[in-house]
Amino acid sequence: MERRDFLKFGVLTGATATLTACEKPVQQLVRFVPEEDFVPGVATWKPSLCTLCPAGCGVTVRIMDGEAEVVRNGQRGILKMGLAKKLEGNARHPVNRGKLCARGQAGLQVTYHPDRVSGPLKRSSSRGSGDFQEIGWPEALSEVVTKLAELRSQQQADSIRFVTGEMRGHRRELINQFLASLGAPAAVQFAPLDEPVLRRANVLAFGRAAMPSFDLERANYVISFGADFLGTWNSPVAQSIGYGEMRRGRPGNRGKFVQVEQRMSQTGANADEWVPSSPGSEGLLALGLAHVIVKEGLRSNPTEINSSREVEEKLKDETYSPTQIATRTGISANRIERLAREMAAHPPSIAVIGGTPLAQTNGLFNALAVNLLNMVLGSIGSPGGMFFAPGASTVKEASSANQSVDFVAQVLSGGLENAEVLFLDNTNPVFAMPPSWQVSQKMKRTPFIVSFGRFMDETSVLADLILPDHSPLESWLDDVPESGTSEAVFTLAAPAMRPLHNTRAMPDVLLEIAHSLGGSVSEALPWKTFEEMLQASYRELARAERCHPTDGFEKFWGRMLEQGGWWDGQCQIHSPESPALEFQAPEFVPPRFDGSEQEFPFYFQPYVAEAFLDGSLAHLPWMQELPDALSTVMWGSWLELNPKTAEKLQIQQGDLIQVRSRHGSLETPAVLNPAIAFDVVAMPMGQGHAQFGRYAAQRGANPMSVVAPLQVEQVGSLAWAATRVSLSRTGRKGRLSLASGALYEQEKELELR
Amino acid sequence: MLQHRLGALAFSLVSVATFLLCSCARSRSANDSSPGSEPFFTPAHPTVANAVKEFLGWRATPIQPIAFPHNKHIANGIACMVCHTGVSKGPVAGIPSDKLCMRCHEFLASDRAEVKKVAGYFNSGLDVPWQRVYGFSPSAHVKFNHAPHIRAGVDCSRCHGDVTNMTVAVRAVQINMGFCLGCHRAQQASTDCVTCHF
Amino acid sequence: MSHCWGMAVDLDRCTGCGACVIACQAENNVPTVGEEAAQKSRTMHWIRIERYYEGEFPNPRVRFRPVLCQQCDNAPCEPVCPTYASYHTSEGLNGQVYNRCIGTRYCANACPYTVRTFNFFNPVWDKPLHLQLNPEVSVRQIGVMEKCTFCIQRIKASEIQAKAENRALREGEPVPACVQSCPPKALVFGDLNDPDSEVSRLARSPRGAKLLSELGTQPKITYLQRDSWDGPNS
Amino acid sequence: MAQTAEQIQRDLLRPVLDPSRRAKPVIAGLALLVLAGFSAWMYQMYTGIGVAGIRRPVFWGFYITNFVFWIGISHAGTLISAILRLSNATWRRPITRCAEVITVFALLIGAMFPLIHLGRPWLAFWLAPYPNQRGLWPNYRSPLLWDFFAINTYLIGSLIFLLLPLIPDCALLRDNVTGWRNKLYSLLSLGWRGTQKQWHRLEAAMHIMAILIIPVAVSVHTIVSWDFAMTPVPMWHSTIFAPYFVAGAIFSGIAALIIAMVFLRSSLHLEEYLRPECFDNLGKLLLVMSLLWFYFLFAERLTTWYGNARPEIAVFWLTQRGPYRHLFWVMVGCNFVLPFPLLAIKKLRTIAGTFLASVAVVIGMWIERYLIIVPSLSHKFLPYAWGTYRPTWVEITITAATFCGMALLYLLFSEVVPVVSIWELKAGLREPVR
Repeated sequence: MERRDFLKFGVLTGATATLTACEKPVQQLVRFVPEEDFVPGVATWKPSLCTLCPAGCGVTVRIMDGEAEVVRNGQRGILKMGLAKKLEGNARHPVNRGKLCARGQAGLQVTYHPDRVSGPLKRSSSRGSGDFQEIGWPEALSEVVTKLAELRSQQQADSIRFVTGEMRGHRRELINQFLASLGAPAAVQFAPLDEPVLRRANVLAFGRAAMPSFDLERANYVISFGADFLGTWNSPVAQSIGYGEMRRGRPGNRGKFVQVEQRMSQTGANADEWVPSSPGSEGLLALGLAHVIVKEGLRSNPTEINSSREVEEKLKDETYSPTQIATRTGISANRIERLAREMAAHPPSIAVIGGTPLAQTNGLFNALAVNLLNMVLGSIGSPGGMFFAPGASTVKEASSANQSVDFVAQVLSGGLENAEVLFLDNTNPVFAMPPSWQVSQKMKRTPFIVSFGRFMDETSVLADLILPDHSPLESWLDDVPESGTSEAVFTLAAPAMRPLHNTRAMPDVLLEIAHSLGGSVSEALPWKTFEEMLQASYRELARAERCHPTDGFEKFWGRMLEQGGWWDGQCQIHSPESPALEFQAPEFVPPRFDGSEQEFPFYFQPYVAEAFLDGSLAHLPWMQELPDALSTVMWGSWLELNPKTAEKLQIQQGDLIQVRSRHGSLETPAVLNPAIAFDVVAMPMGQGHAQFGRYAAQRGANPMSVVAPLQVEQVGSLAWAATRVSLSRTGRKGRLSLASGALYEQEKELELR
Repeated sequence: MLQHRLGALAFSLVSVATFLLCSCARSRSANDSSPGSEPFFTPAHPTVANAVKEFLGWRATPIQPIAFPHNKHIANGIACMVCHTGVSKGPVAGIPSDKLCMRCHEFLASDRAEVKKVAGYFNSGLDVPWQRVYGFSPSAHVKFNHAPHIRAGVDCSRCHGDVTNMTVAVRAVQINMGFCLGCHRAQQASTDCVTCHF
Repeated sequence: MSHCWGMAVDLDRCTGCGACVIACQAENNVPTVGEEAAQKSRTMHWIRIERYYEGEFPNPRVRFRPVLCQQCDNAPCEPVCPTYASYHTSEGLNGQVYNRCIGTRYCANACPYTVRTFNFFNPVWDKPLHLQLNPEVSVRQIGVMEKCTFCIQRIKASEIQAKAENRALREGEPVPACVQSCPPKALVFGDLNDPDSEVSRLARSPRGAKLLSELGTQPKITYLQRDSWDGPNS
Repeated sequence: MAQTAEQIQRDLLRPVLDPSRRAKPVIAGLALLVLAGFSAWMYQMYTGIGVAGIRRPVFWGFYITNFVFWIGISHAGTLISAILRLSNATWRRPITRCAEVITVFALLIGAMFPLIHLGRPWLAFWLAPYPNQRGLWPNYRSPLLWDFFAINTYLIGSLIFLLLPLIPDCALLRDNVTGWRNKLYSLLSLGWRGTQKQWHRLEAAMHIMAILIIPVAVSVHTIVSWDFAMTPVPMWHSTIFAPYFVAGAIFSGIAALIIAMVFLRSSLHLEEYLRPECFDNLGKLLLVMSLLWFYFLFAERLTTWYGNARPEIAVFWLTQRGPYRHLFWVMVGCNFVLPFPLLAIKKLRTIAGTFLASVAVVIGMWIERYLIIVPSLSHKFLPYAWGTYRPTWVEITITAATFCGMALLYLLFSEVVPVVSIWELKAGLREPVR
């Protein structure tokens, strides 16, 4: 069954089912876990779901009885309740199989963060000042309801904007239904970790707007173009599990792994061979490899497509021959030939692309070229190859999968200024977009902004009303992982603990608003609570479950909650669909960079930080103090440059450097990295928050403040790796906390810090 | 304990004098002495006096928010494990939530002043802030596990005294490491440090 | 049968992701110290992932190596402690008895692996972050040395559980937090006294080596060296 | 040698019976600085040992440097005076007490440092073996425990060695003062009447103590060196450490003695008693120790360099060429390059010359202790865990305060008892000059 169909089912039947159940609007929206008798001092494990990144790993929460200091009915006191103590991977979950990354485990601190918004807030002075006053939920909700009713009566519902972060499952479904019932445009997603370029390329190549999955366990050769797939990209836990098996899981058969990038990532650090091609030439290199394989007739089991012959002819063109592309890619012809022969000789091979190459202006070309390389290698849908998870979105959703692009379009076309009401959920565009797009200024002109933020971040601080959401551990959650599994997976989780603060689950709040609005809106959303909506939807799944006849919905539901969702290896809905029939070999487009080479001699490559991702985890103290894998920096931001470059510029480790582009400048300490190209400097994303709690605010610098507002051609998303910068010394030392005392183990290196 | 104190005094004037002055090492200001009101949690002693008392092994008698009569409940045939549910299952015996109290006291003796107090907490959605009677100081770094002791047939009264005759529980047995070791040696249970200290 | 807990670290699997670091921090109430203390390298992590570069651009390489207490059989930290705070447990682990520690820091100097961390101040958790603290592990106080315990609380809990059920410990029981979390399964834990356990098997691997074996500390952690690729069947 | 017994008694009792007013502000100033150090220590106890600059991996810093330094200084006294007594060198008569006092005070100060440096100093009594309900004893395998016993033994021994020859002088004072001071000196003189039997017993006891104290003193610094040498830390784990430390201790002890004597000489007008030949003789001794020290340093450095073992060579280069190179060469300058000509050339071996050399040696030896401790710890076996160390104001204040404390104690002592032994000088009058 397709996810899309399932959701449709659920929603439909939900609507009919609740016609009878819908008595009157519920009063009590704050819902707790049913009273449980915890044995004091004995841990209970409850399944939940990690929402910190798009991978959608299943987790189990270690719950123990404890005493929380809480405020109840205005009275401060203690409350004995089940408290989450630790997050571990859900051993039965097909994506992460009991494992969990550092970030996922630190998700615990989201719930217990001292700077969570603990109740609804209303802006009390000018926008952006950060002054808010506490108000009650009834007042807060009535304010939203009044505003929406007013807009509806004036036929202006189309001026309602709803911006969400990475969002799947019924939460998104509810938002969209809510908006549809109001007559408002669909929600726009702004998720910097999303890869709209790759989705677009996958639509063109395979007819799937989804992120790919990789059968690394069975692969013998993996070449990755910039994808930090063991660290932060796509489904890192699933990929790390596969990587481990590729390395040592098959006695006597250790797969080779090649990484193509300019700055060694955590993933690149594990490569057998590290290929520093020049920025933006990754696609060309991929075509060069394909050229050799096709020309030398090394294809063993190519993926057949209708246009195979034309593509092959085109690939054989001399423009892609190793000698022709050697200069542009910076990789010698011999090496390209050797790599091509190696990967053809050791199938199954996979090519992966992600991160920086997709954030060049020619990102779409790079992605398409790698897709083509995969076809030539015959890795589409075959064991040890790449495939699409059964839950992944289909081409039908191509447009909605491009939503982060839509947000850029919204910003650029004045969509934000025209909005009357703006809802924000789990997204922080003010922080993650280059200042030259003036998101903040544009938002300030929106008359009414409602944020569901759990934390006061750069975007929420602009809101008129903050209706804080529960933390994930306090919420009903469901998700359909998009990649990292070959099984059909629906992750479902009940709240693992009772709410600590006076917060409410965003879906419940939406439902309550809908009911207060009454009329057609209320009818379209008949469920009292989000839990009810989930139950109604999953009732359909229980009916449609083909492999095992179930013994009634209650048992099915109970089983789902107990194991953390529904999945079945037997029920594999096999994905590799035939590639798009008319797929053409892409034409090489050279990358463009902002700024001249003379004035701005360095390529500036921001990268997704292992600890903070796009910055959404910078508020967690565990993540701040986790030494970065390569630079080993804690509690700050930094700029990586090659020691030789540094020597030339007379820069030493820890010197405060000014980084300047055509669009802005920032200051950050220098960190020497022997594994970065001489003309590239790199900087982690995620620091430089102005707001976002005590651990993140006023710490480090945000690389976005120098990023040029270039867009990826034919896609429109931000090309965040296409900026050139210049460096200058400030003459001061920066604040730098390094975990490592030395770069090398063997050499007589005496210089410290 | 006596030897402990004698040893402390015997050692040297310097250590005791300096200790009396300032043996409580703290990382923040100690002005605020009421525990629980600080915006942070730390295992530090809240005051110097507190540190001195702990060093010398003096413990204040806990003052309970409600004068709970153990004897009456036991006389009514309620076994220890009815309320201290965790004692045979895990490390902690546990003090019950007021929800358990209200299971009976919603109807029973609901007019008594102390029971009304329980109901007051219950109705406000909070729990009774019971004070620990036993328990170890954080600086003992001890992890005691009830269940194996119950399984080994150690009677509750061995460590908690004769609770049948107590109203509010009092510390009837002075539990220190010598007390634990005495029994462990006699029973040939492990006396490895990490059996309890981790 | 008595146990001899040991670990194998497969450096060919380790990706340097840091999951073990946070798993340990969450399990063992390891505090965060803040930027100022971090600058003085006073972080408290019980396990760290060492990163070493080799060579230079354009042919750099990086090696990761998770380093935690090696639980040496012949541990330099133990004899130097004047109060037996650092001592050899009956199961052969390097015990650290916090309440017996007076803070000479001698053990930390003697430890060639630099895996011991010291509470220079009392740890502090901004409320309500303290609700995450694991009640099964002590919150250490100022002036006390601490280090990896192989999750002794999990070992003890498993042993108590097995005893209550009147059975022997099963393979895969107990599991320290770092091992539990490791996505590429680089960390393997088990009983070295059981020759059939996975950890014993890995400890016998020809790729296996002890860290600083020349010092004769006889660690219970075996590092399986990273391999290189030179053909399909290497 | 024109003094008479009366003159000696008058000159040497004067500082005690009629203390100079000029000393008062100096005492007050020193006391204030000591108080500052004490406050810094209290602050450290209250806030936590973290206010010191120690960190991972340099867990020992200034405090242990001071500990080793002061224990080293303490070797001045007892050892020198015991050797000179046993060899019956006549020029020792005016200096033995100066030296013995240094020992006691330096030991007291030195022994404070392990306490100051503890993470939980209030539990230091756990080092003492006493029966307790926990059934726990200290770990006799730990060099720190050996230290505990060695230092206590040495302290008790030195105190006896100081107090024994004080008895006749205290009796003298007892007979010259009234009031509470009379009571004090009566107590200290232990009923001394000056009978033949008492003189005989005193001589015998001093002889026994002089013989006993030498092995104790040697063992103390040997054990201090073993605090380091017993651990597998690069450059610490060395067989040369014990003699190296003992030699260094005597070296710095003699230097401290010379400095103390110069101050006493000028402030108490003892020019007649602390004569240039004392300085000349001590200067020669210092020269020998300087050469010995340099020999040890050379031997230590050469073997490390030649051996070229990886962890050791890292520390070696760290001090030779790395960030500690300046300190290293200052140390060599202070301990050898400067003192050698000053002490070897007879013309320069004056009071001023030996004083200058001694000041240099004390500074140099402090740096030597620092360079033994810090670089080795900062570069242990795994380079990832390498680190640095920088002292904080707390450590610097406490360190400075101990130097002031030494001066203060010395000053006060010189006002309580004669710093030059009266009866020994008187006895010297009776015997022919050798």
